[in-house]
Amino acid sequence: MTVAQPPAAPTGFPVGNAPCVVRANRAVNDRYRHLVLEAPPPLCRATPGQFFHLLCPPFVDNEPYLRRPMSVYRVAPEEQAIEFLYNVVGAGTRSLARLVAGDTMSVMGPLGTGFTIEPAYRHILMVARGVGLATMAPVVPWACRRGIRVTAILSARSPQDLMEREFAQREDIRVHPVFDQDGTSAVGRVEALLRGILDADRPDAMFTCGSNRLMTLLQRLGTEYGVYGEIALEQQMACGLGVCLCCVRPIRVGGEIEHQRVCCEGPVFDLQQVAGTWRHG
Amino acid sequence: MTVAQPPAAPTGFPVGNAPCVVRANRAVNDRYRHLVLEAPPPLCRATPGQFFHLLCPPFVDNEPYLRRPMSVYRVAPEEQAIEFLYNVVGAGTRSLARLVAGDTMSVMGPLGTGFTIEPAYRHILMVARGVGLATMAPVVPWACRRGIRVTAILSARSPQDLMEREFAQREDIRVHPVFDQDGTSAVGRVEALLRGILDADRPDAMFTCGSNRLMTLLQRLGTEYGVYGEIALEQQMACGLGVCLCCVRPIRVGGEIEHQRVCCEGPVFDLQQVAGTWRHG
Amino acid sequence: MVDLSVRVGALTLKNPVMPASGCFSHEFGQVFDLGRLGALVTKSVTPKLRKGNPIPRVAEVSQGMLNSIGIPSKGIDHYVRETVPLFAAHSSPLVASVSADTVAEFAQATAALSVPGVAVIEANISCPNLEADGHAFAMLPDTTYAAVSAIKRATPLPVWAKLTPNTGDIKAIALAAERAGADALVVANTILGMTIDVNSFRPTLGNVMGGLSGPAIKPIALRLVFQCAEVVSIPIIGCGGIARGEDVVEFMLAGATAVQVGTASFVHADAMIRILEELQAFCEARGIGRVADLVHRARVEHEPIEW
Amino acid sequence: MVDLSVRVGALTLKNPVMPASGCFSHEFGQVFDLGRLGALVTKSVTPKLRKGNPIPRVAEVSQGMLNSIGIPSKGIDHYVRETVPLFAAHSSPLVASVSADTVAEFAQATAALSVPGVAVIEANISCPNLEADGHAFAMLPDTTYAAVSAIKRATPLPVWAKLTPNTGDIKAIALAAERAGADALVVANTILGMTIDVNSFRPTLGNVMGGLSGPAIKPIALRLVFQCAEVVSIPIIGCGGIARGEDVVEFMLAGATAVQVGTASFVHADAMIRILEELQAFCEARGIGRVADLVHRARVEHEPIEW
Ligand SMILES: Cc1cc2nc3c(=O)[nH]c(=O)nc-3n(C[C@H](O)[C@H](O)[C@H](O)COP(=O)(O)OP(=O)(O)OC[C@H]3O[C@@H](n4cnc5c(N)ncnc54)[C@H](O)[C@@H]3O)c2cc1C
Ligand SMILES: Cc1cc2nc3c(=O)[nH]c(=O)nc-3n(C[C@H](O)[C@H](O)[C@H](O)COP(=O)(O)OP(=O)(O)OC[C@H]3O[C@@H](n4cnc5c(N)ncnc54)[C@H](O)[C@@H]3O)c2cc1C
Ligand SMILES: Cc1cc2nc3c(=O)[nH]c(=O)nc-3n(C[C@H](O)[C@H](O)[C@H](O)COP(=O)(O)O)c2cc1C
Ligand SMILES: Cc1cc2nc3c(=O)[nH]c(=O)nc-3n(C[C@H](O)[C@H](O)[C@H](O)COP(=O)(O)O)c2cc1C
Ligand code: FES
Ligand code: FES
Repeated sequence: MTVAQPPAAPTGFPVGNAPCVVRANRAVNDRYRHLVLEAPPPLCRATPGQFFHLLCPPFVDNEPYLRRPMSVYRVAPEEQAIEFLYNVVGAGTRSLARLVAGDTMSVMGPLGTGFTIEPAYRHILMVARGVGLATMAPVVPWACRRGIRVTAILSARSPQDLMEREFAQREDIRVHPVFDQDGTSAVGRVEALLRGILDADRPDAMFTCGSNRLMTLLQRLGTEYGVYGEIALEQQMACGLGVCLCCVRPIRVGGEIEHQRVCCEGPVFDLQQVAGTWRHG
Repeated sequence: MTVAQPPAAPTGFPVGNAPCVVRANRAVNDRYRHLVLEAPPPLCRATPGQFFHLLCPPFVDNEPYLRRPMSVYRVAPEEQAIEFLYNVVGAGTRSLARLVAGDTMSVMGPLGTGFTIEPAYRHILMVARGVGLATMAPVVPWACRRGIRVTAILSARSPQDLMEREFAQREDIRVHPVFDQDGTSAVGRVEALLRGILDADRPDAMFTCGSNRLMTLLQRLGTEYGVYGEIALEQQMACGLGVCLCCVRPIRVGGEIEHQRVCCEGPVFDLQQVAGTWRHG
Repeated sequence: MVDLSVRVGALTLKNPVMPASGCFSHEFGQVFDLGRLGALVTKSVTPKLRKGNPIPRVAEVSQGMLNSIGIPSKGIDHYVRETVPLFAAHSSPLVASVSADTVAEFAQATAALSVPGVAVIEANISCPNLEADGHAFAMLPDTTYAAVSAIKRATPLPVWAKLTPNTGDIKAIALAAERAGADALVVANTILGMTIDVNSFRPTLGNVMGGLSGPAIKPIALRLVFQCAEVVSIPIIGCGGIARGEDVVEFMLAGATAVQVGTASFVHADAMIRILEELQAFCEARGIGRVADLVHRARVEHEPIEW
Repeated sequence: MVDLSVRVGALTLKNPVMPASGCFSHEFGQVFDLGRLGALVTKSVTPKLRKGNPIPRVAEVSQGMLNSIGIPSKGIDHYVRETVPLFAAHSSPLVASVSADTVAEFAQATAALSVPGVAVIEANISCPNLEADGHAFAMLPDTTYAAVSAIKRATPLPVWAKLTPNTGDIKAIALAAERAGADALVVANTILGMTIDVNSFRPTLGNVMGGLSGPAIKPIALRLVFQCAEVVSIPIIGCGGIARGEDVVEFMLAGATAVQVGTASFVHADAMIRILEELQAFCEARGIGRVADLVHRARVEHEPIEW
């Protein structure tokens, strides 16, 4: 059973497209920001790993034309809120960073296929790098509420960049932070750490996002230890709905490589099926 | 001697191009708005009839790409202020209407050739229609301060649209308001009014802006009574500086029709030289 | 009430707004009621199986986007078996866009696509012609004529020929398509463009070049429609940069009988519905009783000087 | 310090940024120091006296503008007498853009323009050719060749041929200009477009159609430069939609040795200075010592599929 089975949308259409009011938009640290939107109920049905397609308002010269995909970091239907953690990298996210409470922006979603978290799991392992942890963070309360233990390896450039608190939220989970600064995030070191966990307390599944190197490592260890894994991928998007075929990534299906759409077959894929790495810019 | 002889610009360049901060932007009535900008000294050298080229910020979908020409309504070097009166008609002016105190916008100017007001004049006649009065308004304090009497005919749709107070500013001038609503603005009625003024108290010069019909009437009466006249014209612009040749209007020069640039030979032209009328949209 | 219906040849559409090929699929049904559209135009299919172009396939530009999707295709059989039934429940006619590498393949594919459920064949002749050095069929009158006439012979259905804006002589192409029997023209496809990432020095698209679409190209597409309408008498379906109801009015005034909306649907998934409502409101506000009355009514007082 | 100089044939420019013809005149001296520009390119002049096109001559569009100025001209003598001296005091070379209705007129005008003070003749062959039904010279290789070779024979000065993006085969045109002896190519002029006022039903330009320029056309112009650079070995001057320093980098990577800035100067009169400073900052930040090292350095790993 997948988590990603939202109740039927009240409007009759499963994907919402609505103006949302900004409640807060604050810097979390030097790199990342936290955006809280007031969203109508159909949008609050997002499940971990799903994303929204945000229309970034034109503030300056080089205004964003297309929408920007952003994983939901937190959904709180009781507060009519959806939340995002984002990194300012270009025109779209620069525009997001300029939003202030009271501003309105157009938001479409929830979109895509999220993480599969079987309620029967007892222990899951999460490996996140950089802003990838925003995508995985909603898994934490979901799992904890169902009594699933969570072990997480969080990788960042430096302790200042790590968003351990944002990741764990209010839950009691085991976190292993690793950093570029002190060399603990090197692949060899992370491998040793992972092997330790896999040997001592074999997880039922592994989830990852945010690093090609960690993906390759987890694919290898997943095969070796026979642990199922999932990964959330990114790709440039136009429609976000499965229409335009812009957002494909090569996925291995039955010995063949297929181009699958990150926006609807993904963003979450079977870790072992992902063929080849990809970097933006 | 023309008024339009600004002192040398401090920067060494006669035309300024500077970000200006919005001090106020208020509705004057249902149709017109009043914008006050804080401007650096080189911009405050504008003389009556000159204009600024405003870069309207992109607020929405259909954002303005080119600048918008706007006559200076008031210049107050002592307050470092330039002011505009404008009518919201399309994308550019809609964008202007959204500015709030504290916003910044890019302003280039002063541009163009303003009204010629000989200090030796004793009495001038001004005939303005609609937002055309914004263009002519700065003539009023200029003339009054030099002891020149001002008689003005202001034409508007209705009393609510008339900006008599905005036009007269704090000066003591004679104003004849005429309206579409009660038929007093009909060409025949205005002609009678004008003949009365021309007969009783012949002005040294006439100035007009804002109406093709009034222009034609004044051309006729100006010839008949031998009174020199000037008119401020409008035309779509790109550069505002005389470069692109977009903004031409047909002007009679020595029996020939020339295309002259509204942005630099104008916007103020000899009333009798203007050949043909023109309407936007 | 405004009568929004328009006639494209023998076919009457309930309104002039339909999607552009490659910018529509049944997934939009998650956001709005597909039955409200004038027609449903699907992504081009080719007889050969194709994977499409390398990634990245999209790049954002000023008021538009570049795409180099290519034409990934699972073949004609797959389309007939899987795609056609998806739209069976909708009252709007299904327009099957077809593309191929050779004239003969175009004809075969068209015949295979002419099944119940398909109302119109849209021939995407803006794709590379393998028999002519990879230049698109619609770059030259000869190859346009050859492709369209073969397609016409292969089907009893109406055939719409989709032209490319990359040609230097759109009028000659439009005339060739008309002579070859096209029932309507779709004007036009994307314009070839590119961008380069100044950090990596690499083209931003995996395929180096791609097609420019969106509001940036609207004035060019409108001009092409206007030029085609000067020379042909078959209906024209305008396409390129349409994002608002007033854009539809502009294209209709220039000579289009209907329009296709592409990229705008990526910005607002329900753009076509908004556009339709704006078009209706425009007509209502001006007392225009039939939207068809707008077609080719631009007031042009003199011959333009072209250069 | 970054070495900003570039060589366009025999001519060394102090930097690669210059204005586009029709988008520059001495009036910009009211806003910035003209001597900072790589070269000074004036509005096209024609041997015949011309009034230019009917008003309105400009219309705003998404991220760009349409113009139908035409080429108002007071003739070659007037240019030599009045315009050339305006720029005598500036160290930047003067590029005189010339246009004409026939090959013979082009040659005569070019000869008359080849006076001291003029450093380069830019042949605007994107204008209508009265001997070829009004199609622009640069629409076809033959007429391009005829015009450019006649112009070359008429002057000892370097000749830059300015191409039109409206052609369907830019590579053939570029090769024809090169064969005819052009010292450089300017790629490219405006793209034909139009808009219609939905209130009046009239075209917004007095001339109905006009040239599209500004950021909207940048991806198309960049693609044209890239395609020309694939086939010619003479320098290319990129033009179309350049508004920022990074745009210059993009054009240089695609194969341009220098660039021209048009419409951006109407939005910010000092745009060329800003662009120049941004270009310099870009190189400094990346340790690029010579801007010329950017030319044609796009990393293209495979042949693009064109269509
Ligand atoms: C499913 C999904 C979920 C995501 N979740 C998050 C998140 O929670 N937090 C976060 O900070 N970022 C997230 N991203 C990445 C985010 O979409 C990009 O950082 C953002 O689009 C960059 O836009 P820009 O205009 O600021 O950058 P620019 O580099 O200027 O963007 C240029 C173009 O490239 C695209 N692009 C650039 N980087 C990416 C990328 N990494 N993935 C996809 N498209 C990209 C942009 O959408 C735009 O079209 C996610 C991406 C995907 C696909
Ligand atoms: C020298 C000069 C002084 C002016 N002074 C004033 C003033 O003090 N107050 C005021 O309200 N208006 C004034 N105008 C008119 C003002 O420039 C236009 O109303 C404004 O440009 C409209 O822009 P928009 O985007 O709102 O309208 P739109 O109609 O959407 O504009 C579309 C295009 O047409 C141009 N345009 C539209 N109307 C005019 C016009 N009347 N004149 C020139 N270009 C036009 C716009 O600049 C734009 O490029 C002046 C015009 C000129 C030439
Ligand atoms: C992502 C994408 C895919 C496209 N695929 C096709 C296609 O398969 N066949 C076709 O004829 N046109 C295709 N087009 C072109 C569009 O149908 C349309 O002609 C073009 O995008 C211009 O319209 P627009 O500006 O409204 O998008 C595609 C366009 C885009 C943006
Ligand atoms: C108002 C205007 C006038 C122009 N006049 C000429 C001209 O006389 N000769 C010419 O070769 N190009 C002319 N052009 C084209 C420009 O030189 C340039 O090729 C084009 O605008 C694209 O560059 P841009 O996008 O930077 O403006 C003109 C362009 C504009 C906008
Ligand atoms: S973004 Fe359009 S198919 Fe995925
Ligand atoms: S607006 Fe450019 S010359 Fe007047």
